[in-house]
This record gives sequence, structure tokens and C-alpha cells, in this order.
Amino acid sequence: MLEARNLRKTFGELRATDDVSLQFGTTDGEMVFIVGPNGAGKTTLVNLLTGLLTPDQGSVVVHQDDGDGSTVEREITGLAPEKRVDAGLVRSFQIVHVFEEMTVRENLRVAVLSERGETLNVLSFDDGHDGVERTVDDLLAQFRLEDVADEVADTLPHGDRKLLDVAMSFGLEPTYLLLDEPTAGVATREKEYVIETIAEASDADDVTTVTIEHDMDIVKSYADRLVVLHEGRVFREGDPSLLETDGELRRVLLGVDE
Amino acid sequence: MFESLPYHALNGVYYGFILFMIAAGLTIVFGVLGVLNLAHGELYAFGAFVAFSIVGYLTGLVAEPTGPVTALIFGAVVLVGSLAAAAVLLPVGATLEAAFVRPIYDRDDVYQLLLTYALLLILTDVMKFVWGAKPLDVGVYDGLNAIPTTELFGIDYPTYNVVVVAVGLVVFGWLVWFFDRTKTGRIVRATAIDREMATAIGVSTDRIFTLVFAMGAFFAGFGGAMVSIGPGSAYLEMGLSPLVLSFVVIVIGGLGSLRGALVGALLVGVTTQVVTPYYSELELAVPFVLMVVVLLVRPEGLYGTWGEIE
Amino acid sequence: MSRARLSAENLPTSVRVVLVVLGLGVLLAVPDLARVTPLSFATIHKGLLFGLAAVGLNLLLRHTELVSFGHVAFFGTGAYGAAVLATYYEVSSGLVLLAGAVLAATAVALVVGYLVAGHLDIYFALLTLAFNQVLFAFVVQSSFFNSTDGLSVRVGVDRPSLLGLDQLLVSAGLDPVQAYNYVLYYLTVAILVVVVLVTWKLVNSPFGRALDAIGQDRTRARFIGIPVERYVWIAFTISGIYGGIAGGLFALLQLHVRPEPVLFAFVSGEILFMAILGGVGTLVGPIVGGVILVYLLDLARFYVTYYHALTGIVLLAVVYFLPEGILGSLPALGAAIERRRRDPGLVRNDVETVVTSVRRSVRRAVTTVRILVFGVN
Amino acid sequence: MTGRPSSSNDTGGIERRDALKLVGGSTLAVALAGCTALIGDESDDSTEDADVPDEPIEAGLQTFTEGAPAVLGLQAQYGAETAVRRINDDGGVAGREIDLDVVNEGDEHIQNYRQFVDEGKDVTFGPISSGGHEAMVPEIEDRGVVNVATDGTVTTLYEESFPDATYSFRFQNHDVMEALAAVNQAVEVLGADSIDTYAGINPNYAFGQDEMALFSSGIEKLTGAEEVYSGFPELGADDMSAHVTEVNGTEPDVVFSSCWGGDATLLLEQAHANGMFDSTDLLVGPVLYGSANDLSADLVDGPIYSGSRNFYWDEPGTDRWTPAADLVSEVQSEYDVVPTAHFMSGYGAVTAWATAAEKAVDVLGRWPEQDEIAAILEGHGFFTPAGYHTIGADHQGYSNAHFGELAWSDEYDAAILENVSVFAPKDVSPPPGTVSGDWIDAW
Repeated sequence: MLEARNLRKTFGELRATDDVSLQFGTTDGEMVFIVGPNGAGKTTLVNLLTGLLTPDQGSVVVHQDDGDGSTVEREITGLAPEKRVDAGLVRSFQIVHVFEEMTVRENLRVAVLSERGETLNVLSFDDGHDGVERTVDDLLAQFRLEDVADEVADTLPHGDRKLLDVAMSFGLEPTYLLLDEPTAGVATREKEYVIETIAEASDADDVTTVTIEHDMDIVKSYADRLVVLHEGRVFREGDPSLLETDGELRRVLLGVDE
Repeated sequence: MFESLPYHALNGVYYGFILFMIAAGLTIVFGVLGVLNLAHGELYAFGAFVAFSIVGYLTGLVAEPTGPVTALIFGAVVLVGSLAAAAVLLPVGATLEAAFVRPIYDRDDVYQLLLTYALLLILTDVMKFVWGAKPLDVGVYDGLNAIPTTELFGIDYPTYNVVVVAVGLVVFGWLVWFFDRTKTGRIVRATAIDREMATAIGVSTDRIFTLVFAMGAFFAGFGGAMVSIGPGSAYLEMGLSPLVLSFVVIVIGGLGSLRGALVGALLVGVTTQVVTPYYSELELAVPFVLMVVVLLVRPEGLYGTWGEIE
Repeated sequence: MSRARLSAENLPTSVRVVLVVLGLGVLLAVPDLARVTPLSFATIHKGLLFGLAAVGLNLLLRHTELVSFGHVAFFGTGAYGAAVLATYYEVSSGLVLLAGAVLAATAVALVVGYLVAGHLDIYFALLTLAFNQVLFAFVVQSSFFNSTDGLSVRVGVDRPSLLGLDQLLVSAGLDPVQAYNYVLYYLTVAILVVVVLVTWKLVNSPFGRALDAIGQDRTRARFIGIPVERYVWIAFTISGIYGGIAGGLFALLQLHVRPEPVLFAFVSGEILFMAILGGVGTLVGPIVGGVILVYLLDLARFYVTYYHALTGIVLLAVVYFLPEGILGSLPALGAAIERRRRDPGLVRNDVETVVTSVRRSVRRAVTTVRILVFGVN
Repeated sequence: MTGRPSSSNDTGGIERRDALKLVGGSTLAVALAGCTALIGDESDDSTEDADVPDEPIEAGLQTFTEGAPAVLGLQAQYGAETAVRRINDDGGVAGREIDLDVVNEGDEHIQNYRQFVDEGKDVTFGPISSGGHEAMVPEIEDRGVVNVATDGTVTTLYEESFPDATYSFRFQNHDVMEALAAVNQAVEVLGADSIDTYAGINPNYAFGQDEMALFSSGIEKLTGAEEVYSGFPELGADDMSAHVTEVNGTEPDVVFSSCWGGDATLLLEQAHANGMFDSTDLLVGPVLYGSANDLSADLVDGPIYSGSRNFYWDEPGTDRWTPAADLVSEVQSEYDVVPTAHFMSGYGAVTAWATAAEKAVDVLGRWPEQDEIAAILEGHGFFTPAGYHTIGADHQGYSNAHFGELAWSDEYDAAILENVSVFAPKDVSPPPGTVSGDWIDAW
């Protein structure tokens, strides 16, 4: 379980994150969606959780299985992003971040190599690890990227780039995967395809996903749980059906009176 | 041993303004075009040589100063000559940009470095061809100092230094005015921040880039002209050390920031001049130590930047 | 690595083998070539050494995409490391001098690398430049390093010994100076081959791929768990070590080390340009670039009055006509020549293209100037 | 070992034979001494029958041909070219003309020398840079092609670093001679009792630091004066006002400056502009006059004395000494400058080698090997229009050192020296085998 405890972050006068306490992964493979109007502090929250920002107050904690069934708390508030990856915490960005000059396969390979702790290895060849190659093949299949496996990333269509970005994250064998608008900029007809692929993969690997999303139809169809942020605070938390039933919530999200 | 400290500080201000004039052009070009122009120092040297010719010709037409009035006339002629010399750099800069730099904007940064380095080498020999291999001194420094300025306040201080500071302030004021108050200036700034958006609203980035490069050359040349009419001479390799110092200045100030360039230049100028007489051995190192310290403490420089960083 | 993809690495294996063998053959034959042609043996040797430093710089440039403007710092540290051992500790073994060079360069690279690893782009470039100049200023001021006069790399007037191999040649009847230079040259070639092989292994290893990742997207690299600063630091240090080896060998070649040629920041720029000139996207391009640029910078003045301009024009030609550097553009060039051999008509098109582009440049320039001067279009 | 040629223009008394004997025995030596006019150019060479190859002598000179140091470097080039011209006009060295290649020395002294040797040069000259010269010496010893350095005047070179050199020589006086000449000049002008304090502004590299150290020990020894300020602006400085300001603040009796080229001009400009000559009684500089052609009337105004190493063109006076007059008019028409000490560096270096080579042919009856020329150069004496020079057994050239007051000449449109003092080598340099520092201490 990944837990935010009383997180607070201000930029000048702006309280981007204001006393936020949340738990993710209370059930295995949970899909949590974070919604909220622009400027609600969604991305700041993800940045605090993944270590791109350090909070002014509060802490980030993971609950880890210590092997004999009980769990231990591990505080990771001050941990560098790359160290959090070891703790199972992985993210994607709103703007696609892939290695543009590498092929799809090379992108996935470097992620998997990193996950296996092989990146300091100078004695082998990068493509000489059979286990890694098998995992890469699985990822290619899982994210339906086999056809473009040898294409260079910056030549791919946007949807495939998004999928590659997410596939790399899965290659890191995350426990918690934080996705910042995975469907942003993806053509409408491809959105479903992208999110469906993510859902399948997270289901298969029991990954807890925390997704920032603007498309309420997607949220309604896929969310196990909903977190609504507004002005840096947790405004609502609960079942996605709140989107249908909570009038105040609808006003906040749409910014209009109905 | 510190009784001369105010004088050293004053010398530092003068030296700082010289540095500012050179660095201003570099920072504008870098801020807008994103090109680190290694040939900037040669444009500065070019200005110094052109000033040798033009100022030399013009002062040949007027009498050597004998009293305050003739000295003022003399000074005005020298300044006009320096401006004319810098103006020669406008077409030079524009030509270089249009003919050489423009075709490679979309190439990797390192090729722009290689290109401007090639231009540096070629410009050096162009100057060698036109003005010969030896240093040239136009010899108007004495005449400029005949203008009474500091004596009026009872201080014995070269008028030339005062002129440099005044001219430097005017250059700074003009640049701030240009970028803040004129339409062209605002367009240039918009282009610096977002090229695509500027193109989208109908700005010809080609024109802007040429203009900016020509401006950069102009101020480099003007800096060179101001040095040329001072106690120093124009010589072939004179651009190398100011080029490196300009890097330091614009990095300390924040890349692309004019105010930063001014503050950075004054900081480098004053620190160097105050430290030098007491610790000569540090003279070379001071600007770089200053830069390392500033970058380690404030990685984006004192005044941030025009362009975007990741 | 689209850069590499565009260049040498997509040549067929057979062609690559031929090129490697040819390259090695030329390297081994240099002393003989220099004897029968006006080529300067010493200058080519020096060029190879700067090329070696450029290979190191290219490790950063090509993979982590960091531009170092201060690389001669390590070359110079290496050279001075050897000189200090010879001058103050009377070390006469060439290998020990070389080891000293590498140690000194490693130490400096570790410190500088630690401080610059977190910086990017121009800030990285100018920080490395700053450290370079601080080091230069320090050496120039230091009486230990004998200020601008520099240090000798001899014990008394004797050249260092090179494993006794030079003595062997002398007893075989060779002139001692020649024997020393031959042995040193072949030692250089051997080291060069080893370094190139090591680099090839390095850049094709998982670590090399991690460096690529850092270069292409630092944020993403961090978020796949790569400790970016630490890896940049390691790469920087390795790259500095190359510089140190080259500098140490240079000290053995020149036998006297002065600050301006081995520590001044502009020489750092030259090393950078060697890498670009030869081909950033290639493994051995920087060596080719090193030999060519050193040759131009050192010897052009013996043949022409306007030698700066000559060097400048060569560089301009590379920028415009060999966009991937000399070695990097070979495949494209080869393909183009092949096409033209089949269809000579293309050559006329080329000429037209060049003429048009020159004409266009001139017209642009003239228009620009006209607008500037007369304010009208 | 010194002795100036007769400063009388009454040549009628000199027999041709005597003149030949006096200047070294051959018409070549006569031509290079500038005395051809005195004795006619009728050939009397004993080298005529010698077994000498026909092809020209390939010679290389490295000097600063461009940029700031070209102020000195081009003078050396002019000097070398003038000597070569005179040699070739005279029919060459034992009948062999000289082809002189000139190359910019830059920072690549060893490289340049190697390239010259690889190109098959018979002899090389240069450089100007003292550090460059020091770096070259072992290479010269290795390669075994004689190099006569024009300048490269670091004192310790042949004194301590390379006492056993074979092929490497230096024509110009070394640092000790000019720094101590400056000491003597200061004492001569102000009197030892009037010098209580001194200051220095010297270029920040080995040469400037060495000169200042030598001046300090000399002036302290002679006058007991105390150093009040010593500043080292970087070589090729943009600005020296900080140092001038400090001098103004400390008001020393004497200021010493070994600044040269553009630095010398800059120093004088800023010294005047900041009123430095109100704060000090005397500025002495060994190489200020190197910038003779770049100074102006305003700049030389004041109590400024400059050295001119082993040659000042008007000493002996051009009105009394035809060789000097001929040389100046030749240089003026050819190069439009007045010659400075660095002109003689080039001229003398070539002359030293050429006269030695001819002497060798004379002795051997064939063209000499490198080591034979080198052997003859040791202790070799010869004339130039500057007078008599010797190359010592230590491979160092010894000639008179010149010092005088800077003044302006409208006639030549250049700075000149007045009241020139001539210091014999023995007065300003240690006897062979003695280290300078010890020698000064023993004053």
C-alpha cells in the first residue's frame, strides 16, 4: 500500500497540495483515478509521491510485505526518484517521455535492464541477456507493439508512444504505477484502446494504478475508486458513481452550474 | 594597503561596462537564436579594427584638442566614428547570419559551434588580410582624456573611463527600451520564448534572426570600437579572452538576460579589479571561480533566462 | 541512437572489416609513409593522441549528450602528472610516468565530474570550461609547475625508457631518437586499439545503453531507476581517464609540458571540434578528426599565409557537405557516389543544387543588407 | 671581450686587409658587419676552392608573425631577412645562398623545430618566446640540427638547465643583463641615495616574474631600496589601471616594468592618463623600446628609460657610423619601421651562424657537419652594425646592453632613445660558470 500523509506543498502563495492524506492499493490491482479541475494539484500530488518534488510537510510511506505475511512501513519522503523505483513506485508523464532515438525494443530493454539491476554491467552486451529479451518480448506482446518493435520511438504515432511509455513502466515491475493523463493527446478512437491495454496489464500483474484522467467516460468505466482534488485538497473520495450522483462534485469538475 | 580601494572599484565599474558591451551582443544572440556564437570575439576585434580606420580618418579631419571646447568636439568625433565602425558590423552580421548560420538552425547544437568556430578562424584571416598582422592603435586616448570631466570634481581620473561608463549605461538603457517598449523588441522576445507561436502569428523568424544577429554583431563591434579608442590596441587575437569572459558574464547573469549581463559584467569587473592589485596571481582565475560559485548555488544564474529550460 | 544508425553502424559487416583492417594497416604504416612522403610523423602522432582524448570526450557527447568545453583539463593533468614524476621524482620509466598521468587525470576527473554531473546543456559546457580555466590559472601561477615555462619530462637530459624496447632497437643500429619515437608510436597505436575496443564494449553494454538513456531523456532515465548523476559522474571520469592517457603519452612525445598547449580552454574547444569533425556518431571518427585538425592547426602555417582561413574553410565544408562528420558521412557519401556512377546525370543535378544554394545564400545576404542599409525590401 | 668598432667615420686610415682581419676575415663577415662600403666588395675568399655543395642552404625561422607579440616577432623576421638578403647579395655562405622559411611560432615550438628538421633544414633560428626556447633545447640536442635562438632569453637556460648543450645557441642577451642594466640605469639617473622605494609592473608569466626578481635583488643590493608594490598584469592585458593606481598610492621612487609589445603601450597610455609620472620619479623598462614604432610623442614624454637589449640603431650614431646609417635606411625603405633590438635578434642570429659556417668551410675546406658548426660557434666572435658579439662557451651570446631615455623623433616618426648608456657584458652578467643569483649576492 502506498500512502500519502498530510502532504503539503506551496509554490509562493499557491497551496498546490494542502494537507492531502490518501491510500492507494488497499486492494490488489486497484485502479484509482484522480480527477479535478485544472490547477487542482493533481500533477503536484503525483510529483510528490514519485519524488520529483519534495513536500514542505507530510510524508510518503509504502507498506511492504516483509516476507512472513506481516507488513512493514517504509518512509520514502526524501528518497530520490530512481530509488523509489526500487520500492515499486513507477510513473509516466503527461507528455510522453521515451528515449526518442532508440527503437521500441531498445526502450523496453533499457527499462528491463534497469529493473534487473544490470545497468552498471559493462562486461555483457546490452542485447545479450536472454531473460531480459524474453521479458521485452512479453511486453511487446502485452502492449501490442510487436509490429513496431524495430521502429525508432520518435517516428511512432502518438498512441503507440503512449503505450511504449506505459510499457516501459510495466517493464519495471511496479507495485504502484502512477499515470499522469495517459490518454492526453491520444486520438479519441485510440483512447479506449490505450486505457484498455493498461487495464489488462495492471490486472494481469496485480499493479495498483493511480491515474490522472480528464475523460469522465473512461473514469466511469474503469475506476475502482475515485479521488477528487480541488484547490489542493481532497474534495471527494469514493465510488466512481459519485460522478453521477454528486451535484456539487459535478459543478466543481465542469465549472458550470447545471 | 587598501587606501586605493575606491579607485579600484571605480576601475572595476569601467572594466565591467566594457565587458557588458561585449557580453550584451552574445547574450541577445544566444537568448533568441539559441546559438552560442564563438565568432563573437572576432566581431568584437573586427569592430576594433574598423574603428581604427574610421576614427583615424575622422580625427585626421579635426584638430588635436587644445582647450575644453576643441576637446569636446574631438570626443564627439571619436564617438561618432566608433558608432560608424559598429554600424559597419550590421551588414557584416546580417550577411554572416543569412549566408552561413541560417542553413543549419535545425542541426544539432554542436554543428553550430563548429560553424561559428570556422567563422572565427576565417574572420581572423580576413582581418589579417585587411589590416595586417600587427597591432594597431588609433591613438585618440590622450585626446579623449583632454576633455575635462573628473577634474571638475577634483579627482584625477581618465575621462575615457567616464565615457565608457556613460556609453555603457546608454547601451543598456537603449536595449531595455528596445526590448520592453518597442513593437519589434517585443516580437523578438516573443520569438525567443516560442518560435513556433511567433511563426503562427505571422512573424518572419528569418527576419528576426537576421536582425538579432546583426544587433549582436553591432554591439560586439561597438565594444571593440570602445576598446580601440582606449589605451589598448586592435590586434588579431584580442577577441579570444573577451569571448571567454563573456561566457562567464552571461552565465553568471542568467542566459539571455540583459539585466543579468549587466550585473554579471559589473560583478566580474569589480571583483577582478579589486582582487588583482593585491593578489595578481588570482587575476586569471577570479571570473571562473565566481562563475563556478554562482552556478553551484544558483544553477540558472542570477536573473534566470528568456528561453525555456527543462 | 539514430545518429549512429545513420552512419557507420549500418555498413555491411564485410565492408566494416575491410575498413578496420585498412585503418589498422595505415596506422601501422605511418612511420614508413612519413619517410617516403612529406607527411609529418610527429604531427600525425600528436593528432592521434588528441584524437584519443576526443574519443573520451565523445563518450559524453554521443551518449550522455553533454558538451564538455573543458576536456583538455584532463589531457593537461595527465601530461603534468608525467612531467612532475620525471622532474621531481626522477622517474625514468615511461610506463610509470604513464601510470602517474592516468592517476592524476582520474583524480581531477573524479572531482570535476562530481561537481558538474547534475548540470545540463550550456551550463554543463561552461562549468567544465570554468574548471578548466581555474586549473590553467593555477598551473600558470604555480612555481611548482614552473609557471608558463613548464616542466621537462626528462631526467636530466635523458629520455624516459620505454620498457627497454627502444634500447633494443638502438642496439640493432637505429638512431636513439628515432628508436624512441618508433617505440612510443607503436605503444600509442597499441593503446589506441585497446581503448577503442574497450569503448566499443562499453557503449554496447547495458551501461552504455543507460548512458544513451540519460542523454536522450534524463527525466525518463531517472524514472526507470537509473541514478543519473552517478552514471554521468562515472562516464565523465572514464572520459577524463582517456584524456589522461593521451596527455601522458603526449608528455612522452613532446618531452616538455607547458600550460598553454595542454591546459588552455581553447584547446578544449579544439578537442570538441575534432570529435564533431570526425563524426560524433562514430567510434573512431574522433581519431580521424584529431589527426586532421591537429595537422591543420600545426602545419597549415608552414604552407599558406592565411592558414586560419584554410582551417576554417575545411571546417565549413565539413559542416555543409559532410553533415555527419568525415567518418560518419562515409556511408552516405559512398552510396551517393555509387548512385552517380550508375547515373552520371545526377552529377549535373548536384552542381545545380550547389550553385542554387550558393546563389540563394548570396541573394539572402544581399537582400538582408539592402533592407538594413536602405530600409526597403 | 667587448670593444666597439671605431666610432670614427674616418675610414681612410683602415687598410682593407686590416678591416677584413678585424671583422673576421671574409667579405661575408664584412657584408654582415655592414662594412662593405668601407672596403669594397672585391672578393678575397679563401673558401672559393672549398668542396661545397651547390644547392642553397635551407634555413627556418620561427617567430611571432601575427597578433600582439608580432610587435617583436616581425622585427626579428625583418632582421633575419635583412641578414639573409645581405648574405645572398654577397654571394652566399661559401657560395651557397640561403633560403629562409619563416613560420609563426605560436605555442608549438617543439613541433615547429621538428617540422623544420623533417623538411631537411640545415639550420633553424628562433624563437622569441623564452618558455618555448627552454622547451626546445633538449629536442635540439636530440635532433642535432643547430638552432640559434633569436631571443628566448630566460637566464637559467644555459646557466643551470642545459650547461652542456651542443647544438642549441642563443644570440640575444639574457634576462640578467637587461634587468641589471635597468638597475644600473636607475642608479645612474637618480643616484643610489635617492632611491628608497621601488615598485614593479610586469607581465604575469615566467619572463616577467624572473625579470622582476632580478631587478629586485639588484636594486636592493645597490641602493638598499624597499619594494612597495609588485603587480603582475596578465600577458596581453586589456587593462592595467589597477596596477597604475597602486603605484600612485605607494609613490615609489622607481618603477620597473618588463612589459613589452602591446602591454608596454598600454602601460604607458594608462600611466599617463592616471598621472603615474606625478607619483614616481622614474620608469625603467628593459623592453619598452621594442614598441618604438607603435608609440606616440605623448607617450614617451616623461622620465622613462628603456633598454634596447644588444642593439640600439643610433648607437654608435648614424651620423658617425656608416654601417648603422646604412642599416637604418635599408630597414626604413624595406619595412617602413625603425629597427629595434628584436631586429638585431634576427639579424645577429643569422649572422652568428653564417659567419661560423664560413669560418668552418675556411678551416675544413669542405661544408661542415652540424657538430662542426656547433663547435665553431662556441666562442665565436663576429660583427654586426651593433658592434662586436661573442657566443660564449656556455652557448650564450654576449654583447653590450643598451639603455636610454625615451624620446620622440618626428624625422623617423618613431620613438628614439637619448643619452644612451652602453653596459659591457661583464658589468651586467655573471662570469661564465657563476649562477646569476650568487653573483648578484656577491656584489
